[in-house]
Amino acid sequence: MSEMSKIVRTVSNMLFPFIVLFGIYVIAHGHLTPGGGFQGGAVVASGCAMILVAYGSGWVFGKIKEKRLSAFESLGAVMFIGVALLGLAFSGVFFGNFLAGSNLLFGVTPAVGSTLADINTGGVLPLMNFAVGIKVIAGLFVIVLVMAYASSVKEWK
Amino acid sequence: MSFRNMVAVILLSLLAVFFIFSVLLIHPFGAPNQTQMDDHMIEHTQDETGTNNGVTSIVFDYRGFDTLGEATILFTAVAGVMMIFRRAKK
Amino acid sequence: MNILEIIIEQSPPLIIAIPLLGAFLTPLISRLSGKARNVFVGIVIALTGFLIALLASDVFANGPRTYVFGAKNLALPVVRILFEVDSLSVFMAIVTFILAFVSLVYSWSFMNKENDGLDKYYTLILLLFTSTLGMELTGDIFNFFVFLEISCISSCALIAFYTGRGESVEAAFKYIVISSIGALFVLFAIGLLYSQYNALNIATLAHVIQYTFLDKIVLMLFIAVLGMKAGLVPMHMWLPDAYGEAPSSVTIIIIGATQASLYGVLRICFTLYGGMFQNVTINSFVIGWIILVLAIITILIGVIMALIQTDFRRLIAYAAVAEIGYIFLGVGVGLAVLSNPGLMEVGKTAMQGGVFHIINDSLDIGLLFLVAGAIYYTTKESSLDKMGGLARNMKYTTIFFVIGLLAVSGMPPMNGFASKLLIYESIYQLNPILSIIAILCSILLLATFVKVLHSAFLGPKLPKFDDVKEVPRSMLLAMGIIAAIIIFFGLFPEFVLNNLVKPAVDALVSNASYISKVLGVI
Amino acid sequence: MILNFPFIAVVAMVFIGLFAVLFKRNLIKMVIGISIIESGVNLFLITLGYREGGVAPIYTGLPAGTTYPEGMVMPVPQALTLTSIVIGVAVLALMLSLTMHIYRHYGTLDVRKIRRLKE
Repeated sequence: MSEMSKIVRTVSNMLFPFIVLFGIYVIAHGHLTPGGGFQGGAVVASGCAMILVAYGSGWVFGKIKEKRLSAFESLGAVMFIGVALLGLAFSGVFFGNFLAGSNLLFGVTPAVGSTLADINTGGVLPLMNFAVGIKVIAGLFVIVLVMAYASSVKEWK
Repeated sequence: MSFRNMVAVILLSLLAVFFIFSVLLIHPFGAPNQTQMDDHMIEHTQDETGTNNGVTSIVFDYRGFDTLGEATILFTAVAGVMMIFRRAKK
Repeated sequence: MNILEIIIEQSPPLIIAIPLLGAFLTPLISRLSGKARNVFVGIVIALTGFLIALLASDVFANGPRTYVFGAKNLALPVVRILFEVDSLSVFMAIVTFILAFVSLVYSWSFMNKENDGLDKYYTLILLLFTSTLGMELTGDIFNFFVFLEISCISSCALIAFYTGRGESVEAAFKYIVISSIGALFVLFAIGLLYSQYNALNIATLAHVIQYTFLDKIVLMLFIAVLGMKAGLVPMHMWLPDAYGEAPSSVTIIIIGATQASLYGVLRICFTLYGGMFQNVTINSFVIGWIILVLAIITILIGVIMALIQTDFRRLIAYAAVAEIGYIFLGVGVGLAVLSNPGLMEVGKTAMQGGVFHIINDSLDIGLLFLVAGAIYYTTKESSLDKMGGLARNMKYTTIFFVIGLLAVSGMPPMNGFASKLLIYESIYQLNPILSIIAILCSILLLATFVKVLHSAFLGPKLPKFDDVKEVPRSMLLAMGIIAAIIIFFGLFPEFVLNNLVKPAVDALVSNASYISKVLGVI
Repeated sequence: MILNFPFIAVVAMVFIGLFAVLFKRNLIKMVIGISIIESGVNLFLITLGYREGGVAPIYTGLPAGTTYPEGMVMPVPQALTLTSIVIGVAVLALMLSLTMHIYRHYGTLDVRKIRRLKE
């Protein structure tokens, strides 16, 4: 896909930070407000796809090789299953929520019923949200990038 | 209409009978007839998983293993697409 | 609680977590070197096999074992996902492990000519292995659907491995279209069950189900979709294309995935709807006969189409369709006859024949595909009329082909004979015509493969095959492992029958122990 | 009858999708058909979990006076639909990349022509 006009590129430049900020907010507050790893990751991936459309797959491909993005995605996946295995190590059960109720990170248990949002709750969930968020951002962006670049290459080896 | 379309039409109409019956016999739209599993999850989402969001507590704690499967699905799709396009380079 | 007991107690989730972690790490490790990646994937699969063996010894010794994810004790109503491992799921896990290990050993050298895309190839092999194990161990329907979907996507990507050839991409597209529509209908059926009983756990549903009209629709949808994924006749068109176009080391693991769909049919018919045999006898007889008729048509179509094929791998694919027909024959008799007490024994022997044939069929068809892959590796040739006189310089492959040939058509020294004999015996009591058709088709299968033996291996020496050397050692090792298991099963069928197959069938026939393990009631 | 209207919409979407897959010859139209079936089944799952006058099962800023669990919509179908949506994305990505390959290899997207070129 070739480049778009200058206007589109500058507007997408201005919009991109806000989209990424909103996506990270949705990921971080997954256990309090509607949202979570998948939804926030999809928001950030759509921002990246906007940049891809504005700047063309050649430029983006020069900037980020899909090898590094796939490494990011593997990192997110290993973090997610690592947190689950930590649950096995600490609380004796695979996917055990060993942080809920402990005084470590995110340990506070909210009062039952309608309460104000306290980010320090949720136990393992914010970590899992974060891991899945990385994974979805890198995964969806790689899919869009590879398909866009493949359609622009004239002759496949 | 070729033979293939004839078979497809018969198959489609047979399936339609199944689906229409199942939709008519299902519980009315706003009134589920059994909700014991969901009520347990709504009541205990805060003390058992420590989260305010009922859906996220299910996605990552009560049925967290499904989400691991789901993350694997996304990982498989990315690995599949990258393998299919491994030769599409300059 | 010494170390071994802790490992056994934690083994169900670890059997899924270790290969999954391996699959996630493979892209990172393959950036080091190809050798490191091959060794890493080998270690991961061997470790999983060790855990499966441990779990199998424990489950065969003291009954089904459940594992709840996320909480130590099981709270009722069953809210969390739990793994329910009984002897049938462990038996299937052993089958899947053997096929995956052999495929890995085979692809070490089968894939050394491919220069790129190998790290994704091994990742997808591990993911297909994990999802097949997940389908067999899980006790939760939606979890079964999620693993079914992972096996669909990863096997579709693996079928399209030779992207240069149009046929394999087209076969992969046909496979993913049929599989995803089927999976969506399975999701619709799960929604129907959830709306009525508000439960997703198989044991809870089996305890609570009342066979309303909706449940009959759900049963029909499950049998139709999982039967299609297993290769039953009306929707088997994808199987010859998928098996024929995929690289042979991939085809073996896809055979494992197909057997897992077949396990899904068994689990749904016998455990979820098992209560149906006690009170409503008409249904199980009707469903049994539907499956029997479909099985007989599958065998007939599989054998007849195999006779007229010219492409080696498509011929074996149609033979695989016929073999799956034999398994469904055993299962169909079991379903039809298990309800009236008079023929209970016949139903049990039929089920034993069917379940025993699952492992025999996957080993025999797997060996034949390995041989076809070996020929494709050396001669880049897949159609039979262009081959000839390969026996001279590929001696071992020919021996393995003869073993596979005898095993598939159920000749005495090989394992196919024991299970097919059980199936013929039990069907004869139900309806002699069916068993006669089954025996005739088995002989036709033998004729097909003797024709292949003559045209591909014997016959005059073709000049263009002079420089053909024997395949590398690791491919011969893979074929040797399967041939050894086939001969061992063929010579000592009683050993396998008593230790592996009988407990699996007992676990299947009565779902009371399955339900009471979870609900502690009854 | 009006009460079950969403379920009738589900059946309609499923059959529009099935019609597209079975009768359309263009590959991309088949892929669109499968996406329609997929969104139909997702709609079915979500409508299963609705409770009359229910609120989203989130305790942050809960409107005053909502009694839980009766006043809240059932959360399990929403989690199942999240998984089904991600499956839809994965299957769609794979099918479209295969379609791109078939187009590059055969030059056409017409199912019947591809079958003829294959022999």
